[in-house]
Amino acid sequence: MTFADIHLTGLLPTATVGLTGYLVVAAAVFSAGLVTVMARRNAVAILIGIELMLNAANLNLVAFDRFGPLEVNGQLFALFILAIAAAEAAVALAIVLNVFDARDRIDVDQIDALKG
Amino acid sequence: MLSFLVFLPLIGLLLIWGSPARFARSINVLTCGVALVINLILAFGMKTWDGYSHYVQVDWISAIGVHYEIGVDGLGMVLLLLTTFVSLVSAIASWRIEKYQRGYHMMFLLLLTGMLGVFVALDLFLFYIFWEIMLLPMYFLIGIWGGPNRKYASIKFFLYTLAGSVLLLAGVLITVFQNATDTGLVWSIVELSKTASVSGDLVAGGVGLFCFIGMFIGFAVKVPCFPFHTWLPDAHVEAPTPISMILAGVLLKMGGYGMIRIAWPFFPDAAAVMGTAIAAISVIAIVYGAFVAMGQTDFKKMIAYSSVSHMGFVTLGLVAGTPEAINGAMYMMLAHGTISAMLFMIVGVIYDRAHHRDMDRFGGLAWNMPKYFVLASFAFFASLGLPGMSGFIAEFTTFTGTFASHLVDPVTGDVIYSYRWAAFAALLGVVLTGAYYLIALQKIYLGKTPKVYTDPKTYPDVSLREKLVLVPLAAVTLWMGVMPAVFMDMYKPFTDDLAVTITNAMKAMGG
Amino acid sequence: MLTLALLILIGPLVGFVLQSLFGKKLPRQGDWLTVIGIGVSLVCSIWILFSMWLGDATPFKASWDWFQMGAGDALSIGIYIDGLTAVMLFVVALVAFLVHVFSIGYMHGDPKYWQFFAWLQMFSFSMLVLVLANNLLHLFMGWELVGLCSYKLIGFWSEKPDPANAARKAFITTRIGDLGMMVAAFAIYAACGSFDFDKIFAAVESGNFDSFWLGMAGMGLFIAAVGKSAQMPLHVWLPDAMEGPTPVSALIHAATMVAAGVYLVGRMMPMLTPDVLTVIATVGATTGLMAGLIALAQDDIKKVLAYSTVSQLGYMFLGLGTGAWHAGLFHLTTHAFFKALMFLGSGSVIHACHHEQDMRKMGGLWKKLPVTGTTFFIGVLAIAGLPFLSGFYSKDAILAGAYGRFPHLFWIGLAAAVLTAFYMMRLFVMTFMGKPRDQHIYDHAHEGGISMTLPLIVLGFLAVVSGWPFLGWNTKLLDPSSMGQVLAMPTILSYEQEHASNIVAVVMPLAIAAGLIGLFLGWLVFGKGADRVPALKKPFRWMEVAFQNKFWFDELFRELILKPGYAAARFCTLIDSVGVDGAVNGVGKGGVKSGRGSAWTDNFIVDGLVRLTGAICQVGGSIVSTLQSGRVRMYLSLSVGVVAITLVLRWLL
Amino acid sequence: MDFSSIIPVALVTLGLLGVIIADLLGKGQKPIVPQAIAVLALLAGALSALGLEQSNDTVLGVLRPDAFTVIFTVFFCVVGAMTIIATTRGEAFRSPGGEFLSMILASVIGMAVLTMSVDLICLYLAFETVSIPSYVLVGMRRADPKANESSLKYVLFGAVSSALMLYGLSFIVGLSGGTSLDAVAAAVQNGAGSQPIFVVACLLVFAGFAYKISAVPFHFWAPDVYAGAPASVGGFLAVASKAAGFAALVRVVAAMTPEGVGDAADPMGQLLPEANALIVIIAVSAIITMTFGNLAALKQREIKRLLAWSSIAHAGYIMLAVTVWSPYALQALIFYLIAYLFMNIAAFFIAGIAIREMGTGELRSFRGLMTSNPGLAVFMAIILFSLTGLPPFFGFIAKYHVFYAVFEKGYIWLGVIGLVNGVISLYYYARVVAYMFLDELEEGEAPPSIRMSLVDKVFCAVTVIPLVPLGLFWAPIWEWAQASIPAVLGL
Repeated sequence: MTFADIHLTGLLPTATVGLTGYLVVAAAVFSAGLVTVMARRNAVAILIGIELMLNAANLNLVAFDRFGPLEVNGQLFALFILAIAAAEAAVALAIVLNVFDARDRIDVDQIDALKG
Repeated sequence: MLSFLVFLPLIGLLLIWGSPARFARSINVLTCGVALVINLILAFGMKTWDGYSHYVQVDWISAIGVHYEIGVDGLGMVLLLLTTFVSLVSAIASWRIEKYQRGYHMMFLLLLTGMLGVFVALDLFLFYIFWEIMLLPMYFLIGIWGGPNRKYASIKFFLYTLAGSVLLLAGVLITVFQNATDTGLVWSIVELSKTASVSGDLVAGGVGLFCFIGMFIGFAVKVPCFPFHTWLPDAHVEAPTPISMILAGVLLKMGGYGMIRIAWPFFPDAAAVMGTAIAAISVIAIVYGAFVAMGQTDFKKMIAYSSVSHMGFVTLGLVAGTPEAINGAMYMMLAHGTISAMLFMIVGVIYDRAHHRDMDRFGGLAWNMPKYFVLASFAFFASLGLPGMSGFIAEFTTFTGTFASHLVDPVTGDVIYSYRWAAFAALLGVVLTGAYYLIALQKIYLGKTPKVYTDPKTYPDVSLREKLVLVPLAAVTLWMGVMPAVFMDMYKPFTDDLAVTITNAMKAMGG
Repeated sequence: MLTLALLILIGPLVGFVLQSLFGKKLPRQGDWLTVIGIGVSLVCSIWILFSMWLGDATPFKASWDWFQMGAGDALSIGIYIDGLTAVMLFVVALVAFLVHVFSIGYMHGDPKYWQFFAWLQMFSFSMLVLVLANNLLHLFMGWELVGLCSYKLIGFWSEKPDPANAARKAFITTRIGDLGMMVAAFAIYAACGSFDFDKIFAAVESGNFDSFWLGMAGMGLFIAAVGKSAQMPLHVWLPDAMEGPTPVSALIHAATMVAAGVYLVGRMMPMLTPDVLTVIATVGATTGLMAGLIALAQDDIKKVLAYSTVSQLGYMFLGLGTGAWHAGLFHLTTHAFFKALMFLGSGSVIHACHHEQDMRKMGGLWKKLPVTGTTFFIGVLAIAGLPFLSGFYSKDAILAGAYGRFPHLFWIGLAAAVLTAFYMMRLFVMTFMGKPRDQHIYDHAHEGGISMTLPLIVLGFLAVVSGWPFLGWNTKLLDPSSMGQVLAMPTILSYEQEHASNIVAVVMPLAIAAGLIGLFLGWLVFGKGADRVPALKKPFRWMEVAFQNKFWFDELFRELILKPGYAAARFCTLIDSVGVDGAVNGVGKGGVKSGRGSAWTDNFIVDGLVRLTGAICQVGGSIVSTLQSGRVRMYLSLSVGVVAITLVLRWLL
Repeated sequence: MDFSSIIPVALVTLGLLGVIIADLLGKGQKPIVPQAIAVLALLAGALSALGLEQSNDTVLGVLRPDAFTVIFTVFFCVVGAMTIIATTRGEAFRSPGGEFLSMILASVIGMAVLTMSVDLICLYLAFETVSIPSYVLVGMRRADPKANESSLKYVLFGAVSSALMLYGLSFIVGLSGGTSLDAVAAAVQNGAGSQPIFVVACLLVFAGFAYKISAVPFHFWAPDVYAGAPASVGGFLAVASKAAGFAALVRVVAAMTPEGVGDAADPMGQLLPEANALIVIIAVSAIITMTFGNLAALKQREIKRLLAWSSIAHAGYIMLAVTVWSPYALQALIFYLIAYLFMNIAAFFIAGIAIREMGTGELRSFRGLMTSNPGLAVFMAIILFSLTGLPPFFGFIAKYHVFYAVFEKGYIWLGVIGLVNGVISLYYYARVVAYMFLDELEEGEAPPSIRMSLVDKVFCAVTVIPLVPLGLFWAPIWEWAQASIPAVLGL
């Protein structure tokens, strides 16, 4: 029995999830990402948070594409975001590695030599 | 010919740049001399004192309608003569500057261009550019060649004047675009004042008042009027003698010139509304300035505060609005120019010898420096307004004018406007001026001479160079005191019809 | 006539210029040059006097345009000579000439000999300018120049501090008076657009001069006269002015400068309103009395003469105030002669006693100084008002005028007359009669040279002759009708009214009696060498102290005007540099000082509100830069926090 | 479908490839070759952009090569070339410079595309192409701990703010039902702008731009990054990426305010313009940015940090022009950016040289510069006084135009705040001059000796000397900027 067949059997609740549902989920993911960015002291954890925020935007776009008049642009945008997020993560990690080499820890709060 | 005069100092500047440092000071004196000669030729060349002669109007920035418009009428010419004369005298006085001679004289000539430019510019944009060009050389002149606390004094001078001119810029901008005709913006001071004299304030209502206050503060900082004067003592005390001569002799007149040429003609009604407030400030300046001068122990600071007190007459005369008052205000600017330059030179003479300016430590200088004492007492008495010298004519005319600006409604008999209270209050200043000058004269020159000031080697009498500076200034002060008509006729056409516009505005406001 | 007038002015001017430039190098340090200078103007003024006296007395006018002050017509500068001017010219020129001659002897050997003569010349020039002026501005210029010269001459020996202080005090007190003159000038210009006397009087006549401001102008003029002629309360400078050399006191503080005030009131009489005249009269009378009382208790010979001048000037103002225009000015001329005589006399006495001015050290000098003694005695009799001497005729005329208008002032005047005679006799007796109190001085006393005795003799002759009525110069030249319509016409007494028979009958005997009683009492009390009035010892001790301390005017002056003035100066200086910036100091010391890392460098604490704004910027700057903590997490949370807050605000608003 | 419009970008990309290849092939040869290639590529890109005939129709519906783009493309190429020349002697870059050059070229490509893009996707793509290479540029000197720290902060801050922007963009795309700016304009036209979610989206989008132009809530990275990064990179960021940010912002704001220009009829005396949500946010941020920038700069003791805060302050002035949103204002914006280019590149360049020669950027170390190196001191003085906005210099005219636009629209108080900020800025600029000219050296203290190579001197002359003549005869630049305005507003 594939998923589709289960669906057809009507056993599962078939209430369709509207656009707002997706937006709410995206918002939740976005705020989760935001919290990790602000709460965690480890640079890599911050990067993870950023990825979460980017994926929330992706979810939004895909949701709008599904329900809105966007033919395919929404998904196209999401694909681009994925690519760019990867590039960004790569560069970010390289820099983090750099900092790790120099100070052998990447606790963001210790790195405050430049201030004032 | 006029632009040649304005940019002549730049040529001098390049010359100094090219030549070795030794010649810097002689080139400077030469340039100032030539400038004075050209200025005299221009003055005699003027057909009438009324219109603008040597008028040049060339397109400069057509995009926003700015022209390189210069010209000079009686008002401009008389101040030009003052500028060239005082700067020649200061150039001679700066013969003994040792540090970075070349830099000093180049800055001096740059300052001269700025000053000449301000008095001839008839285009608001050009006026503003020249107005601010002066700031830079002054900053460096006070900053590098000044006294011990020069860093603070120069930055304070710069900040003060820049804040003032920023407000001036705001006022100018709003005025210009409010009066933009369909052909584009009108920057020419001549046209703008013509429209203003016809149709009252260039910008009506609250915004107009804002523009006027902005412009007034911009010029008041330079005059300096009472609340904005705190930079003057610092700048004077720290500036080297020739520079404080120029600062007091010419730069203070720019504020007054700006008011007479721009602020008042553009906003006669706003000026009338602000009349009493400005009169109050001027009276405070006169009396408060005199009191503070009396309380000073530093000789140069005393003269700086006396300048604040004397320049209070300028704003008082302007506000009173009668032809005599404005004539007096203008004459006070000229008189104060030569007298204060002379006073600062006298401080400079004793400072070069004693290297301190504390009046209490001086005493009895008159007995072994007689020529110096004669010149010093001449300057002191000229400054406290003794008849026969220009100070008296200026003060007397301003007072007569302020007293005469008193309009009583013939029908109801109640007073429409009157500035007699200001005249009465300012009279106290006259006595105080007399008091603090005589106290200073006694402290420094009379009484017994402490031993240190007696040996002629370290305290020689006035040298030839110093006499070359002081005697011409004294001669001009005397000449202006005995024959004021020569100078008054030059600027009277302008001041008289300015007086007409102001009195009409005051009548309209009151009536 | 014009050439004469110009010569009068050019003489001293050229003298001054040449003397001040080359005086030191000229033979005899140029005293002859200055004597010739003043001599020229003396000759011309005599010429004018006689031509006016004997010939026609029509006023001579000449004026040139000077400069255009405002919209009206140009202000003029020029010459105006009428009877009054002719008399004043003669008085000033003569006294100046005699003082020049006297100074040759008196100032002999002074290191700054030539400077003294230069300033004497300048003084005579400015006094003549003042007298010849045809408008108020021109007169005011002469007025202030005279003030300058008196400053220079009083402060001639300003190596010592006292003369310098005295000179400054003189200049500033007269300048306070001058404020009155300035107010008057401005009110006049505001009403009639010009300063010329004839235009002013025309405007007053035509009535378009607002009455309140006309009164103010009148009062202003009188205040100036009070300042210059040392009436109460602005008389404090005259006694101190005795610090100057005696010829200066003779010239300035007897005859000329102090008379300028009387001349001003006399010249401007047509515009003075009746109530101003009453004020003048009362002030004149009270000054006369007060000065007389103070003179009684002075020991310095010159101070007695100074106070006597103040009192006599009070007399002249009493005359003018009561409308006896002719009497007032007549007294001015006669007083000039005998007061100058007495001052020069005292000068030769001081010269003889080697600059000793205290009368208590003199005595019996008559035998040693016969010429000075006799001439001095003539002066004393003249001032006391002995008949057939000039003092009698002029003082009698004033008393007659006063009797007519203000009886109560008449009695004060009479008391003053008695006092005058009394203290004059005291002075004369103490110096010239009785036993010499200081043998050393007595032995060395010797008569001055011809240059000192000649002026005494000339003045003595004039003191006697000038009063005689049959000469008639005073009635012709000082004729009130020549002034044309006068605002307070009813009060101006013509010569005849002054000497109306009924009044003269009463006043004449009283005046003569007053004079004699004064002299006799003086002789009686002081004959035996006493220097104080014994009667005042026990019960009236306080009066003695009051006279001694000149009614504490100086102290009053110092407390009420000088001290607050200096306090105000210190207060304003405080405001300007410390007080207002104290606010910043407070800010500096208190709250912000503890701010993290923002040490206040002292060069930010100079003055006032300016730096307050500067301080605020500094505080703002330190806040923003401390926000920059260097920790990334803080940055992120701050940024996102700001975004969140704006969202919430947006939602609420 | 002609591709002529993207020739400039193509040329620069060729240059990029050329550099990489040169870097691979020639191990031993001098670093001059790749630098020459890079500079030539940039100049070629600039010239071809000038030659481009502007047209409003878009390429692939995504890029619009109108006059606005031409100006900015030329602008970026010139800045890129200048930065490269400025670091020729920079031995700070041990590697033969290949990475450095390629990063600069990549960033320039991103900026050119950013100004051309009229589609949100392309806009975001270009936005990131600009940011990522600049992260690398900042952290180029791996050995230097400060560089590491600043690049880390830069990366984290950049990533977060672009994520915020992206989230905002997703909503805008959703609401307006299309990714192109025309679609957004159409949506705003028929009332989408008033929905609360749209305002939130605008705020989030503003976050991204604020980071790019270092406006207040997102300015925190700038001081640390400029201080840590090498001076010429700092200059590149301060000028180029800021200009790119503004260009994109102008495009987005143009989309947001369709119905003509301006707002309330007679705003005389109003403080803030209220055209639409984004403009209000920008206006508030502009005031705070100016004030913060100037106030903090008062406290700075080191030249690069001072220049960092001053660039934040200047961002505030430029934002003023955006908020007023009149054709004159936009023209003033472009003019200001050009003036800003000259002043800032020169300032950072001289700072770089000074730090290299003196070892520290401390202002105190500049004392007595007048005696040892008067030429440099005069140059620095001209730059600083021009940054303050004093008349004879180019800076004054730039500020004059911005404030003229502000006053013309009637926002008097906004203008006054701006002008007062100018006065405050004088204090810290003049302090640097004071250190150089006015301070007396205590005896025994040697004045700073700064050896400048010929290239340095020429570069200084080229960037500083025009500040004076341009201050008086700036009409041609003004007309050139005028041509681009109808394109971007006409939309």
